[in-house]
Amino acid sequence: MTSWYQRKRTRELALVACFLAPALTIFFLYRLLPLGWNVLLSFQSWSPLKAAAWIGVDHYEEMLLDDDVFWDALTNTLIFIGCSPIAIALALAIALLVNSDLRGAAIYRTIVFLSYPLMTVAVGIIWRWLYDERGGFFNYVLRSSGVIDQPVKFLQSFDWALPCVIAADFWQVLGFYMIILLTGLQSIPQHLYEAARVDGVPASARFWRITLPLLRPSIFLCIVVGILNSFTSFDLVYVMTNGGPGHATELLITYIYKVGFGQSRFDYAAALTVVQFLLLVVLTMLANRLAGGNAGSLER
Amino acid sequence: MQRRQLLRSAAAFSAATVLSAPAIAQTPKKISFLTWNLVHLEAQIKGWIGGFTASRPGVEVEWIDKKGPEVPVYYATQLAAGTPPDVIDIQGALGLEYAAQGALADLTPRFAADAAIKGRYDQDYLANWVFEGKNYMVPYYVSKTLLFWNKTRFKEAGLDKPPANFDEILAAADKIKGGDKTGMLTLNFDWLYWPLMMMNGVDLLSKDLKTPTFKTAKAEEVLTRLAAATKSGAINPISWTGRWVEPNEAFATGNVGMLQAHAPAFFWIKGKGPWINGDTLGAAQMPGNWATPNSHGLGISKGSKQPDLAWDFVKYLTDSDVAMQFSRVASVLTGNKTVDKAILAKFEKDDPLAFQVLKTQVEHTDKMCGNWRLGNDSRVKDAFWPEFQSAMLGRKDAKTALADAERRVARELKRA
Amino acid sequence: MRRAPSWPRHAIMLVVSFLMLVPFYWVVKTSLTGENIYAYPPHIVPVDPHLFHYVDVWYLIPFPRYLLNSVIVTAMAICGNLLFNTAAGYALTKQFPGRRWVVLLFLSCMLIPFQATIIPAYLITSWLGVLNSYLGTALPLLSTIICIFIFKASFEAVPRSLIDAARVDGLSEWRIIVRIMLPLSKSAIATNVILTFIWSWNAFLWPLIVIRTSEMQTLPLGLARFLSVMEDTTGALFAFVVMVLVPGLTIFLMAQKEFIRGLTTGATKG
Amino acid sequence: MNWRRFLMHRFFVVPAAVAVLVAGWNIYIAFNDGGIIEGEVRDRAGAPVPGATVIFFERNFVYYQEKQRTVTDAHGAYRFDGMQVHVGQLEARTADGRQSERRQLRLWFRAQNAEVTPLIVDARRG
Repeated sequence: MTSWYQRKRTRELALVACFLAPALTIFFLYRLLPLGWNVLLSFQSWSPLKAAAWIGVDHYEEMLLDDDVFWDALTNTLIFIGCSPIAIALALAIALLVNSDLRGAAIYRTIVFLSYPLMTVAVGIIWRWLYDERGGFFNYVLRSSGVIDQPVKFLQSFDWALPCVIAADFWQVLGFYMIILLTGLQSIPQHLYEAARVDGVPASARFWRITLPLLRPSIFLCIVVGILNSFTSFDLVYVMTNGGPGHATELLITYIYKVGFGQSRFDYAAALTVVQFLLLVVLTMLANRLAGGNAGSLER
Repeated sequence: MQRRQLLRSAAAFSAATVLSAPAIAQTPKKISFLTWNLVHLEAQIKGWIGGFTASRPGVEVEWIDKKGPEVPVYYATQLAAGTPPDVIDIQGALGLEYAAQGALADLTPRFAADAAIKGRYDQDYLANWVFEGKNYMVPYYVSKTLLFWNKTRFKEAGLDKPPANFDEILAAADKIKGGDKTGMLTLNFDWLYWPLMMMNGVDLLSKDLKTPTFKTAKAEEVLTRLAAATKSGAINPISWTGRWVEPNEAFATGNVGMLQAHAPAFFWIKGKGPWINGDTLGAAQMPGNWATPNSHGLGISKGSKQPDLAWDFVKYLTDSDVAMQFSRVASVLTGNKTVDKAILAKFEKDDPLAFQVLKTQVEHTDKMCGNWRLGNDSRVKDAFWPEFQSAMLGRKDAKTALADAERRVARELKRA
Repeated sequence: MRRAPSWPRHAIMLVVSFLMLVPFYWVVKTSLTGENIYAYPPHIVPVDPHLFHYVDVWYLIPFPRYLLNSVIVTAMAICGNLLFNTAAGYALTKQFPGRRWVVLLFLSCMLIPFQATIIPAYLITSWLGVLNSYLGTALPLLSTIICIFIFKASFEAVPRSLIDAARVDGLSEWRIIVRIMLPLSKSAIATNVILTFIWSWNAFLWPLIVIRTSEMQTLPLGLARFLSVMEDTTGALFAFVVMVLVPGLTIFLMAQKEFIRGLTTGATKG
Repeated sequence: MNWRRFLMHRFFVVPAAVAVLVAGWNIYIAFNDGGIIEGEVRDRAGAPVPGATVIFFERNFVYYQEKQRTVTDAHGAYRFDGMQVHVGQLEARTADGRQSERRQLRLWFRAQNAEVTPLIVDARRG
């Protein structure tokens, strides 16, 4: 008896292994090995032509004590990730509006999603023009409507630059968030709402006690995409402000790119990569606990 | 399980790099040529390559072109993989950084063996790529900064000739400003703004490039005056925040008095500013004839499998007939003395204004500044520029900005 | 109960749509007129619009060749994604030791930024010998983690009874997937196709590194030709952006219905 | 999925429509790409101007460069052929110094046969 069960068990394990194998090889080759390479390199001083010399934690020391650009980039990245809940809230509001039995909801949904398939480099070019001090659209609207007389220097001012880049990123990613939340909304069984309505539960209470809890898995998915976004929007920051003015919009990912390829210091860039990876792991665990402890629906 | 897997994967990987034979099978006589954003000259470059391979049987030249910001990414990756392109076209100080890293082959012995070749080039431009006494690159196309002055704006302000010193620049800029008009604009990438400091006797580093020498009372005064001029609108703030498109666009609109930029900016602006002609735009040297060079050089990678063939290709590209065609189609000066003389003569006949502009590129080449032969130029630049910019935009006063800049530049020099 | 008035919702949605559409309008307008976008005052209505910038784009870069390369790379990425993600998603529905670790591994892989891993990724690709080839360009895109979890959830949504019945009839695992699982998660497939299409069609940095010759370049790499230092190509640049956008848009508009239902079973039923 | 429903399904209709459009356009191109550019030169009064030289300028990045020249026949008509271009400028000049304005020429595809509206030559110096 047991041998048949064992044979069935091992056959099933073999099947699982061979089903997982292709995806795992891709991630092993293109994610884990590079991460291993970066971790190994972050403890060495190496350049493409010099032999690697083990230097222990010098890079991390330099990063934490000496390098104030690192701290600027870290705070900017945290602000960037910290703002994604605002985008998620906005997307939730739009999803609620579009989800209701509004005529033409499909058209609104398509319009809001239109911006996602656009190349991020193109989004950077367009928004750099929108914010332009002279011929930009925002300044034109503000000046012609008399709200301001002198044009506002959006991307050139130290305190406006980061919010503007975040707004441009919202514009592109809002559609994707909306779609995720919209589908979450559409799968909440209607009878829950009927029952609540019959009991005279006000709309706001229905939202807080039915819609939001049942939407938690979709919100977790949005938060994870928001965290990923802090490095997929590398092209956006690179094209719009290239980290300027000064280091006001420098994200960790643009700083890694500048240190690695601009200054050809791959060992220091590897140390920065390791620190960024650890930061993102911590943030994902936090989001996981926030979204109900079991990584939402992703890992049940 | 994950930690063990991480270590196992890292060990397996380092083994992989050791035996990473280049996958591209190198046919016996093949070299690769990496250019910096010359994709619009595809037809001409393919023609020159055809001319080179036709006269040398069994030779192939693979041409790769990348946009400016992507050249370092591509070249660094190829270096790490051990298959660097044989001949590379690199801009300004980045060439010195690759030389310092040992990525470029030393050309001094080749010059010694072939004195006539070295004689071809303008010696001051050639000297830009001498690192620790060794030549690493030859000029491909050269330029340095000059002062464009908008004659109409100058006439409106009652002036008729370009400023002769720093005070006159600020005074002229102050007279011209007003409403949408601003007095002066400058490019700021790759130290192009440095003549403004040099004419006041402020240099970044000592002669031995070891100690920062810019924290002086004079420098403080210059920075304070520049910051005040920016605040008042005499100097257009785009000078400190723009890159390439924004400042050129602003000057092309016609309401900026002066622009400090190099010759390629002229051809870009000419396409955008219909108002530009001989009577509305003047080209002159900056006061004290100071100028920061921004040139492209050709170098040979040390990892090249065919160094002699690569050197032959470099000589072919920079000899007179190919260089002549290149300078005519791209309207650039090539650093090859005979070619530049001929192209200047042609422009003098066809386009007097362009002649005025290009003439400044070959005059006073002994007064170049902002071209320290540093192995870590981009790190020193990234240390100095944000502080200078903060001072210009009024976020820091000149004293603290210079103090912070000195601390960070000194650290970069120590770490080199 | 009186239905809530719909006009305030329409008003809000119109404002949101306006904000989303303004940049698009400007791209299309500039692609028609090619005027200097920094001139003040900007013209709201296009001044003598013409379609010839699109013709310029066709000839400034070898557009058909780049389009073909992009289509091949994207097709390979989509096939790879469907194959690998379905297999991995199905495997994750099974119970096996270390299953939690594999999921954590997948989650952590998602967090490794691609920009920082270019050099090792290039070394691996050159070690595999697929440099400057369609396979080399498509290899890192062959599997995406979000899609694996979407397939996992949609497979779990399939009622157990169906699977047991099929196993009783003696169907092999692979046939169970193809006969029962896949038809029921058609929407997850649509989601995967659209997301993979968008991510591989717009990939810029990886093709830039792995492709050497210009015949093998994909569409986004053609962008560099329009940011040239020499000439004013604003009109052609925005025409190029529109031409790169159109395929992604048509795929989304065609598969929109399935796309929405895909995320439904994916994100919440779990 | 019977055939009729498949044919009506949008995943078939849209690609098929695109294929038909592309094929039709290419057929049109095949018939019209002789690279012939012809037109007439007239003076302000509208009379044809024989013997005027017509210059074709080709775009070279920032400005236009002369590519080819021809002379109008007795009826004031000129004709370039084998022109592998999709954009350019045309200008007519007469022996006695009269000149037409520079006409911008934009074609839908390379070497499209084009019928250019008459170039008006008048005394104005270009």
